[in-house]
Amino acid sequence: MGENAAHTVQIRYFAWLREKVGRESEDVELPAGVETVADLVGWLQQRGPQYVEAFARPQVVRAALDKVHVKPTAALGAAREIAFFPPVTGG
Amino acid sequence: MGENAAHTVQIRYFAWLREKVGRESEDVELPAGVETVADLVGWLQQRGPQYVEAFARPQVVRAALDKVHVKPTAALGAAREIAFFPPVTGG
Amino acid sequence: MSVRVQREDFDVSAETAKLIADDADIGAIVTFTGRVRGKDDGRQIAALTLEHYPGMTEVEMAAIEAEARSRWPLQASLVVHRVGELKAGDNIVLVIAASVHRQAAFEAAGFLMDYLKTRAPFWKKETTASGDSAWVESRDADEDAAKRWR
Amino acid sequence: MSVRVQREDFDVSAETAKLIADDADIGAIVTFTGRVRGKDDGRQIAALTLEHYPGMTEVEMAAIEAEARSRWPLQASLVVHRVGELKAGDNIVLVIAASVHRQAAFEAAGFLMDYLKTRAPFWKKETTASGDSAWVESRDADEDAAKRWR
Repeated sequence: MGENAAHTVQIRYFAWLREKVGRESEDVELPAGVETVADLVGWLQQRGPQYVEAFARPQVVRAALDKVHVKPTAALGAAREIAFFPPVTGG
Repeated sequence: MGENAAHTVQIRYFAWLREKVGRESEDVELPAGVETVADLVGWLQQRGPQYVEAFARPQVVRAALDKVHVKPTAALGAAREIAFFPPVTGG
Repeated sequence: MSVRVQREDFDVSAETAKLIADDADIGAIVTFTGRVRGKDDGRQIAALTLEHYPGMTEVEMAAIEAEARSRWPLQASLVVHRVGELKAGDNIVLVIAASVHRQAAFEAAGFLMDYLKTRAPFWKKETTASGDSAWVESRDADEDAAKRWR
Repeated sequence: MSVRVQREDFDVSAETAKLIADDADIGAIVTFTGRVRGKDDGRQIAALTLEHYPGMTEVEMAAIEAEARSRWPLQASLVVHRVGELKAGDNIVLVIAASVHRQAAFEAAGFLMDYLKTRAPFWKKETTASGDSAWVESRDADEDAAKRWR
């Protein structure tokens, strides 16, 4: 996928990422060239200051693809739901 | 004490030591020469076959002086209560 | 053998009784209860809001529990995590591990908590007595605790 | 901060509630419950008789608890041990350790059980379904478990 077919994904934000971005979720059409989680973060940061601020400290942003923890280098592949959140603090 | 003054002590038995000796406790006057827990065991074994059997496997007999765990080499000193029992199995 | 996310409180004895029922092989039951503390780093905490990622939370909790059951011979296990608005002294999380002997029950309960703390998508926001609120930061100690099981 | 020897059963939730009361510093509570198993090495167990050494038992239990409190920062702790005639599925022993964070509570509860198993003067006699009875032998595993704290 990815390389030759743009596809629409739902992006979800939790905790202070949700507060900084100002929304719980949004549907976006991934442009060509956005292959990995890190690519997506870079692309989002071009969309406005709230994204720049939300992702300003990448070391405290975690991601999940279709509800599975992944690293920033993970390929988005055919994922339909991409979530960004801080390190978890439950328990 | 011990070396020059015989004194009366209460000996208590628990679990299968109680069953083998056939009593829960007894008062005995310690004869001269019985200085340690091990001495006392040796002396008790001269008092009858039930004691011989109760103390036949010294590695599974534990002792306490005045309700404190001690080793067989412990001096009886001025202890008033000497207890013999198997390794503990509570909890 | 189950995981739950809920707003309601839980009762340790009632959850234990339901879980072990009449399993006569169980000789050891370890429970862990996490509560909202009234103080954190000297701040007076009035309330705690627990947010989570519905769907992912349950999947992660079930995976953590399955991992525990593959590592230790457990007769029964349970993880309950509350979400929503909590106040100081309220229960947050319950873990139960039951086994034949105590070592497996202790280790599995510790493992469940360590993994829950570092993998399950829950986030806490504290509100102090003076009305300030802030997201709780993750503790390095929790990451270190989780690493010992690798 | 107390130890008890009793014939009656105990309730984990009720004991916990009494113990922690409204101590707002407590963030972590670990409980251990030991029960009479219905089987031991393949034998069907009908009943268990718990004998102890009155006077010494309480002194040893208090010493074990004091040792735990000197090693870990505990807000509260409790050890309850039953004696007398018990049957399969009955509770035998309860340990509770409460602290600010979970590591101290887990470690202290494990320590309390390990020391209780090897130092407190209790003895178990099993009666099988066929009516035979025998004193339970001590387990090397318990001695080994206790040694790790030295």
